[in-house]
Amino acid sequence: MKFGILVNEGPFTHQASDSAYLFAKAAIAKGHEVTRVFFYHDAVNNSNKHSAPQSDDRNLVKLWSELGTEHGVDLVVCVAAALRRGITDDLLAEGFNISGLGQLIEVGIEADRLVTFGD
Amino acid sequence: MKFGILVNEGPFTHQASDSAYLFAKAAIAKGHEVTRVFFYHDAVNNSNKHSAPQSDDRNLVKLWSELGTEHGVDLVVCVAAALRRGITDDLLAEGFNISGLGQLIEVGIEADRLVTFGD
Amino acid sequence: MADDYDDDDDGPEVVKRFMFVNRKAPYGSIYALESLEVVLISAAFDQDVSVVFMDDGVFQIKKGHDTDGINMKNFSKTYRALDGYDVEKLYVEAESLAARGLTEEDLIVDVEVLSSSALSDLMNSQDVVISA
Amino acid sequence: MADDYDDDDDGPEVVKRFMFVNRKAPYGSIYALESLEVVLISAAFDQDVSVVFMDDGVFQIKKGHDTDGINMKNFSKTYRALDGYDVEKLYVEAESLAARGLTEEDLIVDVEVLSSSALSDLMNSQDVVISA
Amino acid sequence: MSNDIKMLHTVNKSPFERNSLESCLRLAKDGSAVLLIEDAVYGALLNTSVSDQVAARTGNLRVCVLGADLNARGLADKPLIDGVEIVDYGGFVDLACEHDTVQSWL
Amino acid sequence: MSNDIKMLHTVNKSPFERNSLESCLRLAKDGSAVLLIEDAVYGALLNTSVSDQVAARTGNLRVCVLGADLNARGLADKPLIDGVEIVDYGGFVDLACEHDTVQSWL
Repeated sequence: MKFGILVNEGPFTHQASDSAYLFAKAAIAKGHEVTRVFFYHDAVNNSNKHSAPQSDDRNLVKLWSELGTEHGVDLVVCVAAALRRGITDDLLAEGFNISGLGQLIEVGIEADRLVTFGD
Repeated sequence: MKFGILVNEGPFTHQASDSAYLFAKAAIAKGHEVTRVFFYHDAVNNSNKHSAPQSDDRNLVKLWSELGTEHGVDLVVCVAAALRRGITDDLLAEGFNISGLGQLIEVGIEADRLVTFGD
Repeated sequence: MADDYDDDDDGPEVVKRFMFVNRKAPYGSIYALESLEVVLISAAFDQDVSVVFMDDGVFQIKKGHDTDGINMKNFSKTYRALDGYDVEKLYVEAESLAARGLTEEDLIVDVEVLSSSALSDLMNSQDVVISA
Repeated sequence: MADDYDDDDDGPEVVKRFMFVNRKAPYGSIYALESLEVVLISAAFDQDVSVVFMDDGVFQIKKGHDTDGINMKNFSKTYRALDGYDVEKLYVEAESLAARGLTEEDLIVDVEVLSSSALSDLMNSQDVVISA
Repeated sequence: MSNDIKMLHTVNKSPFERNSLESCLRLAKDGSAVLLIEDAVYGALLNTSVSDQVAARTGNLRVCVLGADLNARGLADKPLIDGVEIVDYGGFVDLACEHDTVQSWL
Repeated sequence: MSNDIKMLHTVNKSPFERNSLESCLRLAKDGSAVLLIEDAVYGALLNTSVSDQVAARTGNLRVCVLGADLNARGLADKPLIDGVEIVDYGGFVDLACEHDTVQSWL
């Protein structure tokens, strides 16, 4: 089955990004495909490569990057939300790309299921 | 009277930063002093100089910078919260500085009132 | 960066039933505004779009917003522009209105007011539900 | 960047009554963890510190957290370390516990359980109240 | 208590969505002030499912609401609970000065 | 309705703090599934002020709770409402597959 995932919150502040990541991993482990994760609202902050949590804490930016590159998941950061919040191309961690809101509707159309994680 | 202000949320996503800014401006207009604004949790994102909201929207990062430089308000971004969220010295808009949580307790001790704005 | 709007011609051919559920008050957080931006974009994809206002979401379409005093953009007129984007199916939950002391007269756009039960039926006919 | 901890010697001489009010559940959001970090720092300033757990904040000190399955740091043991920082005044609102089906036995630290009314009196004797 | 101080409580969340106004009203001591800002201004409206809860305390609390937030939400034409005062940002600052401690119910 | 599909509803907020579980239970149609994750897992507990509200729907809704979030919050030793199923992340994925549409109550 093809999954699309919508994440609405930044890393750390809310559990949404953690839950979305664990859901994506579990789906892939079961043989499903996660075609795209769309980062909207504060979730654009998930792409900030300078994020440096304490060494005994999880690093969500890195985890998303790895998921994206290892499993071909398209990690899309919404351009309008990113502009407002100061997330520029220079800040993007590996695997993330900035694109338009149309990418969210598109994955809603093309995926079998769209699952949202937010606050 | 001396005010300290604690802001807990980033710009745009929650109204907290707007309310804190308007409160600070009103306090200064009434002849009070705002000694320090402490940016904790996601509020560290208020300092990101790349924030580029639409032209007909307010630019909170710029508004805080101006308030800081024009009225000598100390704009402190919490170092621990900033590290987690990828806010580095390179990203800081004018007037902001990164420092420790002790600066929050200190303003709580030294100010006549500490007012918190959050989610 | 890609263009914010896709051309109609490039869109996939499938038509799905998309429902956008608005449950949050405006201005206190950005969800109302940014969710409206998604609805507008969806119009370019020729899908079957419904927009629901329930719980505090009904306050998004309260008449008479005046944001001068809080230094924020008043986006409430954009709801009236939805019609021009062929987004015509706007629904409000009756129970949410009543609990908040509001009636249809208070709303800036024409909507269909549904009971919880009728709204529940409508939700159960959608392919994609997006809420924030 | 300044050091995260200030030396006691540099601190101001005033002693104020600081109350930290925790009303949010742990893990679902970061407020519990980052608020605990503020409490720990406050200990370095020799102030009169109280910590209150009420509403969903009482879940912060529920025994038996095991975060392996959600890939997050389990910080609940840090509440037990507060004592070593001379943060000894921990209060819980009785009404909050009862509504959540919890008793003192469920808590990882020793606390004083207060009625809403007694807690209200305590709040009204503070110089600074910090909540998140 | 002998060392009682005067408190200003601020609430910024909708009482239809969250429990913060309810908790504030439970803990706020007679003689304190409560200021409704941001999405909490909905708590000042008459004829809603939470009006009675607020009206029950207006006798022994000073309940204020921020006019800028009321207007933003299009509530200027709506009747408010008896005894609720509208203040502007300057009034918010004055309230903070007049009370010894400000507690925010987030 | 003739074109009825099967829905999975997810809720992630504490029912003591917010109204999202209440709204979900009001709108979820008989035969749907509700999955409690993150801070919503508190809604699965027996003997709380919201237990009855949830228990009233377990007869006609499939109510599940994410075990990882229960354990994180130290609730492994607490009795759950009768009929509530514990699932793991794989079970969450299965639920999403078995239902046609997933709605998140945020």
